[in-house]
Amino acid sequence: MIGYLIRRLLVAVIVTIGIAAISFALLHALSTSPARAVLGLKADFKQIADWNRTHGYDRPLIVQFFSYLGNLLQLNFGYSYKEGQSVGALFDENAGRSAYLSGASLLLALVVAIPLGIAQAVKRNSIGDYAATAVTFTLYAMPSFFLGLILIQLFALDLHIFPPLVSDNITTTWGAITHPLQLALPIVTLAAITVASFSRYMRSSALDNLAQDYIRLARAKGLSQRLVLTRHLLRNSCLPMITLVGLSIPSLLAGNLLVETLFNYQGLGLLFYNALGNEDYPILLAYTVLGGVLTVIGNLLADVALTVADPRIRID
Amino acid sequence: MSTNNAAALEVSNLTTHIQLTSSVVHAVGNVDVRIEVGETLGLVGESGCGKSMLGLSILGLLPGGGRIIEGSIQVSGRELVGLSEPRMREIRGNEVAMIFQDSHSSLNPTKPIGEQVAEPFRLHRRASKKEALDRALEVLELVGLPRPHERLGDFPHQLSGGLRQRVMIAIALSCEPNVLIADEPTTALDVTIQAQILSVLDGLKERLGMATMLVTHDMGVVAGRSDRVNVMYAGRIVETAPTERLFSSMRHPYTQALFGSIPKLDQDTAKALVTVPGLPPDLTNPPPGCRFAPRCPRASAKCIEHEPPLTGDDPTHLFSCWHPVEGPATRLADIEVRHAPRVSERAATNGHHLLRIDDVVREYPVTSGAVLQRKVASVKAVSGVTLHVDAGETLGLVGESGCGKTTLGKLIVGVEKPDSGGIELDGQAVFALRGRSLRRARRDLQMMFQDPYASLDPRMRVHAILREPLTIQGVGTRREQDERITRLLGEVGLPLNSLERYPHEFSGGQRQRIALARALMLEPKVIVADEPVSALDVSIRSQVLNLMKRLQAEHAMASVVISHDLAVVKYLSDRIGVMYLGKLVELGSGDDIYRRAAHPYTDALIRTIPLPDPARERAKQEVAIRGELPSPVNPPSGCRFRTRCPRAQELCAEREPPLRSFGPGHEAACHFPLQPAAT
Amino acid sequence: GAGSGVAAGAQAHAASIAGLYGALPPAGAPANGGTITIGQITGTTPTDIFPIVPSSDATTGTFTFIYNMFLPLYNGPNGGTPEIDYAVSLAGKPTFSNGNKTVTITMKSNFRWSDGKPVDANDLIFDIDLLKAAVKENAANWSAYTPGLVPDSIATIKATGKYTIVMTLKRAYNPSYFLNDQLQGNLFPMPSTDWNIAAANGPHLDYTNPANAKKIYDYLAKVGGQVATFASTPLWKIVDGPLSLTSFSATNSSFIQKVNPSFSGSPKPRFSALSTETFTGITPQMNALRTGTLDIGGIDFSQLGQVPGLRAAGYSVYGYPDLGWFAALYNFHDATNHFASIISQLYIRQALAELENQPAYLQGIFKGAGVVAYGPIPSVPPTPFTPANAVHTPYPFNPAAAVSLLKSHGWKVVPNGQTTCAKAGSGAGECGAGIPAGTPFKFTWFYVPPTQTPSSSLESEAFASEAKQAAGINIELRSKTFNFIVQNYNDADPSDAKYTNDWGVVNFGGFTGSYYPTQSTIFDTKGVYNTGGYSIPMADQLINDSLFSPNPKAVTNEASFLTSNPPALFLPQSDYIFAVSKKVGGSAASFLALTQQVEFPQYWYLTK
Amino acid sequence: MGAQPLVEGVPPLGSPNFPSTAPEGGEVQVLASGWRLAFREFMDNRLAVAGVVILVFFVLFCFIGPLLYHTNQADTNPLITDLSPGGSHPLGTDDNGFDELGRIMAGGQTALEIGFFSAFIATVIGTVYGAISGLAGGLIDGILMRFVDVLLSIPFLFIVLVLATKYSATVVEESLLLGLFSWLVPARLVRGEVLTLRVRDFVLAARVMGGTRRRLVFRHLIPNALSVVIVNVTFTVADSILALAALGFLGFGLQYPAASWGDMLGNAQNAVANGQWWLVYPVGGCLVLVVMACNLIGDALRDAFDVRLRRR
Ligand SMILES: Nc1ncnc2c1ncn2[C@@H]1O[C@H](COP(=O)(O)OP(=O)(O)OP(=O)(O)O)[C@@H](O)[C@H]1O
Ligand SMILES: Nc1ncnc2c1ncn2[C@@H]1O[C@H](COP(=O)(O)OP(=O)(O)OP(=O)(O)O)[C@@H](O)[C@H]1O
Ligand SMILES: [Mg+2]
Ligand SMILES: [Mg+2]
Repeated sequence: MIGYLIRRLLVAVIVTIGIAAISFALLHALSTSPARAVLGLKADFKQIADWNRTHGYDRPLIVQFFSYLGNLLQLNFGYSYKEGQSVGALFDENAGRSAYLSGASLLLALVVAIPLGIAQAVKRNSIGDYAATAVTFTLYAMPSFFLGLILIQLFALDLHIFPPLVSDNITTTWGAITHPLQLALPIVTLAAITVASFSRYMRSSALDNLAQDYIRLARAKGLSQRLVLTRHLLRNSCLPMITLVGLSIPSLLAGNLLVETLFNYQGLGLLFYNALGNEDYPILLAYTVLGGVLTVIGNLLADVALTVADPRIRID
Repeated sequence: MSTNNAAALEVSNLTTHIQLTSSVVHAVGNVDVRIEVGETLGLVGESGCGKSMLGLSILGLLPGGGRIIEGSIQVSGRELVGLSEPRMREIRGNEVAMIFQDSHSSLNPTKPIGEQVAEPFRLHRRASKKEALDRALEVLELVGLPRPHERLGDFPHQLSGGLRQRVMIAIALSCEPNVLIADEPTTALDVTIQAQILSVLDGLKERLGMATMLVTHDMGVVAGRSDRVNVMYAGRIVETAPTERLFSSMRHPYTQALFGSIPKLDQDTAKALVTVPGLPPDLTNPPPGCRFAPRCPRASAKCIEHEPPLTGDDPTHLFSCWHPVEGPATRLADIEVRHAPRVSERAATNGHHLLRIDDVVREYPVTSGAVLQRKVASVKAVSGVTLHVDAGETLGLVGESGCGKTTLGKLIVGVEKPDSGGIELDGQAVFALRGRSLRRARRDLQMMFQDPYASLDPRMRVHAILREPLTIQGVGTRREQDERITRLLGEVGLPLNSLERYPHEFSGGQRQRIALARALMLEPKVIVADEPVSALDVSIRSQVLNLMKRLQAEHAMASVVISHDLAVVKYLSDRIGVMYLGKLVELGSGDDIYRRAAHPYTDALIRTIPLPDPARERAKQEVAIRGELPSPVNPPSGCRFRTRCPRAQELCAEREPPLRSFGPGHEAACHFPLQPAAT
Repeated sequence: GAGSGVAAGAQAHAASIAGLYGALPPAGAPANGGTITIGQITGTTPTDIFPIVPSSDATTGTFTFIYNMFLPLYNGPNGGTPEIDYAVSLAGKPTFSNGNKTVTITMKSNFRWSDGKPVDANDLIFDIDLLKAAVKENAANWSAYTPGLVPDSIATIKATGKYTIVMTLKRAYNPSYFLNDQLQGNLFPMPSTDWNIAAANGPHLDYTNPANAKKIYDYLAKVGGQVATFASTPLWKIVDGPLSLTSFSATNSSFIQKVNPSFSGSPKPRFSALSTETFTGITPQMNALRTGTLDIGGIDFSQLGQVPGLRAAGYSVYGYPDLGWFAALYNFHDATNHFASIISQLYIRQALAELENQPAYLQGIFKGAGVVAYGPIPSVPPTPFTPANAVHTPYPFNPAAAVSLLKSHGWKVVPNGQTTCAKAGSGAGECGAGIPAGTPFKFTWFYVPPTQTPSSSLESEAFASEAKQAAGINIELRSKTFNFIVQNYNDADPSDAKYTNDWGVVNFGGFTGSYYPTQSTIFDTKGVYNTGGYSIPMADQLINDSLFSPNPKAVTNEASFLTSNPPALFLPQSDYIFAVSKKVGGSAASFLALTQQVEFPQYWYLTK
Repeated sequence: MGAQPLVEGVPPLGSPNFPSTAPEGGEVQVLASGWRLAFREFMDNRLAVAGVVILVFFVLFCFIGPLLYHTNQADTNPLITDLSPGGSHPLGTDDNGFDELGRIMAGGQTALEIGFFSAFIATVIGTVYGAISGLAGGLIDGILMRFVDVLLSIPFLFIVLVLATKYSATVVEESLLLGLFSWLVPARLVRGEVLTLRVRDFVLAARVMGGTRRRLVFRHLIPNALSVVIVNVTFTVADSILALAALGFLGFGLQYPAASWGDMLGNAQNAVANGQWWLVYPVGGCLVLVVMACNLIGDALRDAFDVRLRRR
């Protein structure tokens, strides 16, 4: 197990370096230095060139990349001149709330999708199954901002049940946790889309498992439907979900981006969005790399979790 | 049948349908089954005839859309049809238990087996976890799971197929049911393991006194194990009789055909097997009269119109046929050879060997690592096999699953490369060839695969499939190619309109015919047939066997027939090689192997094969072979069979036995053979 | 000028202010205490607290934030009018003497820092000394800096009394220019006896020594840029404005400023705190307004459909333009399709202007919330410098005239097709110098992405449609951020072989200038913002006059010339629109000042 | 064939001495051909049929519709902006003065074009890449797949967004942008498929006959991997249209005068708040329907192909 972990970690590190390289190359192609952001509009090209020289932005790309990589290793993500803070500090401030948003919506999605998928599989081809399928397909086809928009209009502006946006007084993660009403709509928006895809997977995974003889055997033992489902079907059908959750990190991050923008929720996604508008490349680069690293870690964790959850997967 | 006390299981006039979107499967029709306490009832029939549905009907576990239309099911006098679901649950696993066919998918992969075995006991006996686990231990011991203490926490995938099946049985037994339905409990297992499992079941029946319904498609399995046999065809019971009686004097033509279509070890290999033409009927639209009529050689107009009732003069022997037969078929046809001389006439060709396999070794590396695939171990699939095949001769290869038969076959046709050793065709080393000449050489080596569904490209029409070898080899003009295709299609007995069809539109037997035609297309010198009939139903199997036998002769080619079924191999081959864990342990003529086996493994193999002969089956005493096949990654030292050999001694672990001669053409590799070696 | 008589008048005639959109909030009956909430949008939030703001932090948000705590020497505007309001300034009107080379500033004596020390002449000198140190280090250190102007233009500065400063200038300036552009808004007296340190709790240094000034500046600039410590740094607690900072969220830049109890100006604020809340965009801010959780918030013209709802929810909605301009700048260097030669022709720019239907834009795009603008000075707000042609354009919308103008200059006009030059040459009836026959009239036009400024795209698209339909002028629209334009065309050395200059027009928005609307640095040949390279000797001369001649009408002449010889296609001046809850009252002038992007919170209060 | 009379006098069917038209292997059931079987299975799935109907409807609506319903979608008109539905504008006009119904047609054209074009690009690249990787195996496969891992780990939307700040003006640019970052999934699928197909018996059979590598690839592997690819195309189309919507919403959509549904939704927030429902819900509904249709079709196709290969 330790050997396996070390090997997986090694691969993860290589992948991470790859991610950093590709992101760096792409972003460098778009902007070579933050000189303009620092010096303002009045600066002329000579001042820009001077600044680049003194700050190392005239070095060969590969040298710049390695110094960037070196900084990354020291957890130095660069400095946003636009925001006047180091990118690391910005991440520090925002990561908790974003993680909470993602985490809560992911949890909600799982809590809804797993029973829903199983119920659909068990009651396959019933009216309920068709209805749930129709709803999930509709949700799945919906851009998250569009769904959020509809929810805001309906539940906040028309029915006044939830606030239409997250108050900016919520500046801490704890604040976000203690104001469930404020975050209800964003969490539901994110979760709804995730539920749509998760429940489809869950349904087909449950269907696959339902067709297995061990379910029949469980019934033949005299177990009630409830026990068959909870004791035998649930765990086995959930196994693919572990991988799926690991794989869903990029789309969760993307969802955060859209939902945070829509609901005025200060988080990493919003930071990224603002950086896009400001062309604040240090933030764009750092968040892209961070997203990649999170994905790698997510997949790694999923794999490890799967080896724990699924006895069939043996690790030498 | 007028006992006062209730039978353990009494099913009468049971009809079960399965509703599909636009059709209804008449899976079980007006079936009567009665099993007394302590009795074993054999239920035989081909795939799809409704055996499983019958079992599931009894348990009330029919698949979606399944419904009992009419009839009654009584267990110890208690009616089950119409019972509420909670009541039914009390019956399941408690009074009636079932063992499923596929031990691989029948156990929950993520639960330790101890828990799974304990589960019914906890449920029905309201036992505590501890009590239930104790009980699990008890039954696991009962079914002969070695060292059950250590295994309670194991997961199903950590057990071999045979052990898993034992666990399944333990689950069924944990509440000591009155009725056990064993649905093909051994179909997926090797013969050696099958024998072990069957004897476990037998022992248990005696000890627990339960009624058993043993479902199988193998006449041999029921012969020795059951008191009575029911033969099922297309959802009906067509004949029921005490076992001896059925085998000696069956009345239904279907039973007769079923019996006659199995190659037997003592079969006259010159005679054809009995075949049943055509396919079983589609149960969504069964024929109105006798369901067997469309395939029955004796069918009359009456048969097609009126369904015969299940009757008989003797109340213990009932059958449903208007034109019953009397016992097994007596006169069997000779193999028809149309153009070529008979096999036996050409067997004695002198001179050099057509195909020589010299000490070939093939090991598959076991790798690990995402990018750099490091080799961490190797599967010893074939370890130093030496063989030869002469022109026109058929060599059979038998052995348990995983012993390297397929690998050897692939080595012969050159799709696998040996790690060492050589293969020569007509004196020319195959693997020394390159490019064009290699392609040319491939013409002479063709292969037929085990799974007829997997070996034909599903995206190609039959015409393209058959033409492909000719196109690749650049043989003939288009016209000549088409001529040959039509000729061979006729020879394998397929209609011309097959050419425009896709493989999935054919039945298994038909696909195997296509595969055979394709293999013959290039008129190879050697054809390797890997388990050509394993995937086929009994009645279809004999069709293909007959066909192969005839074509072998007609085309005067040498062939290597691979199978785990000694009877099949013996029927088709002139000589037989027995393989064990990558080694050739014995080689000889059919009779050498069958009557004068020198190697204990060969002997055990022969003795474990279930024979469709109740008397001889009953006479078998103990299980001939213990344990399971060791891992080919770390095969035992010395003689690889020693771990399961009753005669093994220290020498066997130390030194590998060489092949020694036991007569002309008869060799075996054993330190302590069953007969003295020739000197 | 909220407190002055003008403000009272403005209130009385709120409805009759020309160009005012909607109605100003009623004064209401003042109550004491309470928190007023006001919205700001992410991206424009304060990033600096030290009044010498570097270029990278120069946003409206930063200035508003600072103005509330640190009063500028000369404060404004006066209601909606862009001029100094001496009532809220730290000094009275300066006097110019010695041929406009000596300026005497007399500061008011009643202003105190919150630690009780007076705001005096030394505090202004302290500011100037630090400015000198800042720009010497790097020109980008002070966003208002233009080389040669303040502080470079000040030869000597001396306190001649506790509250009197005399500056001698290196050359004579137009007094109006020097006062309204150089002195106004940019100079902040700073607590010279408290802030003259170069380290936390460090010794107080003599800032008149340039070396010390540099140390002090470096320290203050560094601390002033640290968002996270805005509210906790003791330095910034010493204020002379109506508010002082109590909390600032480094996360979303929301902040709370409470009333400075020792504020020495008048009136004294009645409410207790101003809370500036951050929104990620105009829509969340609007949602907050609609649900009544925000008292004051800006509104984009694209949200005007919601005004009735807002009014019903108890908000006053009003809008007013500020003194500045929006325009699509021509590039006089773009050689693609000889655009440089084409656009140099005045008749071409005249024709283009005649294709622009400003009234329609105002109606269709701005929904009435804006005013026409034909030159660098819009028709509204009124200024002493507004030329006549700011209100009556020389080139009114008239596609037919535009077409005949082109035809008369040798163009083959193909409406809805491609107009080409038929008669090359520079004579009468010919296209003009450097335009070969067959040259198509087509060019690229960059505009800011609609997410950043929706009007920019709508105007650009409307103009392109009209130009194509009526005159066969093909405009290829490209949405590009302003940064893109700057980075691609200004960062590189024009003499570099790889340098390209291939855009025809850029509509990135506009400029808001000082109260003295000269276009120096923008449309003079050497101007740093002269991206398009507009270079007309006459314009250079007039701009120079605006700065240096004593003629009070100089800037009017300049604006008049730039209107008739336009360096850009001037676009309507859109209003800054605000919604103010009925819960908040105050002087009309203070609400009008919001449209000039300045808060005068001391005039606000919660109503009973 | 071999079965002799079981009982004297009654000849067995199909034996040579019993002349029969039926060949001994039995008649072939006349089933449908492979594709037709899949088609039938597909048509049995009502949701899938609904998907096809929706998609066909929208293709007609977007591409034929403008021929019947003429609107000026090139020239803005500030004088008729934001009109509510009625009269000559059944769905009102947008903030540019474009007729919204006509705009939905025009925007649908580009959305569908971009969806399909980017899916096409992704599929071609993915198929070739995956096939090479799967066939090469070993170290090359390892390296190629690690590269895919790297790209797959970079959140798609981020990188596309960043690039969209520069390249998203035209249909071709946008398709390339989306296509160049969506080939990873098909590449993995095809590789997996090739890996399993490579050792399937029918491929071995072709090797036994001496078939060249090229033949294996083009005659056996690619045709058999095709169904996986086709299914993936539909999902990629759906995903691309959704990504397009996200780009539009965040302000990085197409350039005037082109518009896609995504861009039209870019201003949705305001339009909803302003009560201009006609600028949001019709186009949003269209987008959801088309994406849903693609997903339904993909889902059903997968089932249909599965069935065809399963049915025996
Ligand atoms: N879930 C199901 N839905 C519909 N039809 C089914 C289902 N399961 C089985 N059938 C049909 O019911 C009939 C009887 O099937 P059953 O499984 O009982 O056969 P069997 O004799 O057990 O065959 P095998 O030897 O292959 O297990 C077959 O025609 C089969 O096609
Ligand atoms: N491609 C392969 N890679 C790794 N191991 C393999 C491969 N093919 C076969 N083996 C292993 O080699 C051993 C022999 O396999 P082979 O298929 O030759 O056995 P077999 O006798 O044909 O068995 P069966 O009766 O199950 O077909 C088995 O343990 C098998 O797992
Ligand atoms: Mg069965
Ligand atoms: Mg095999």
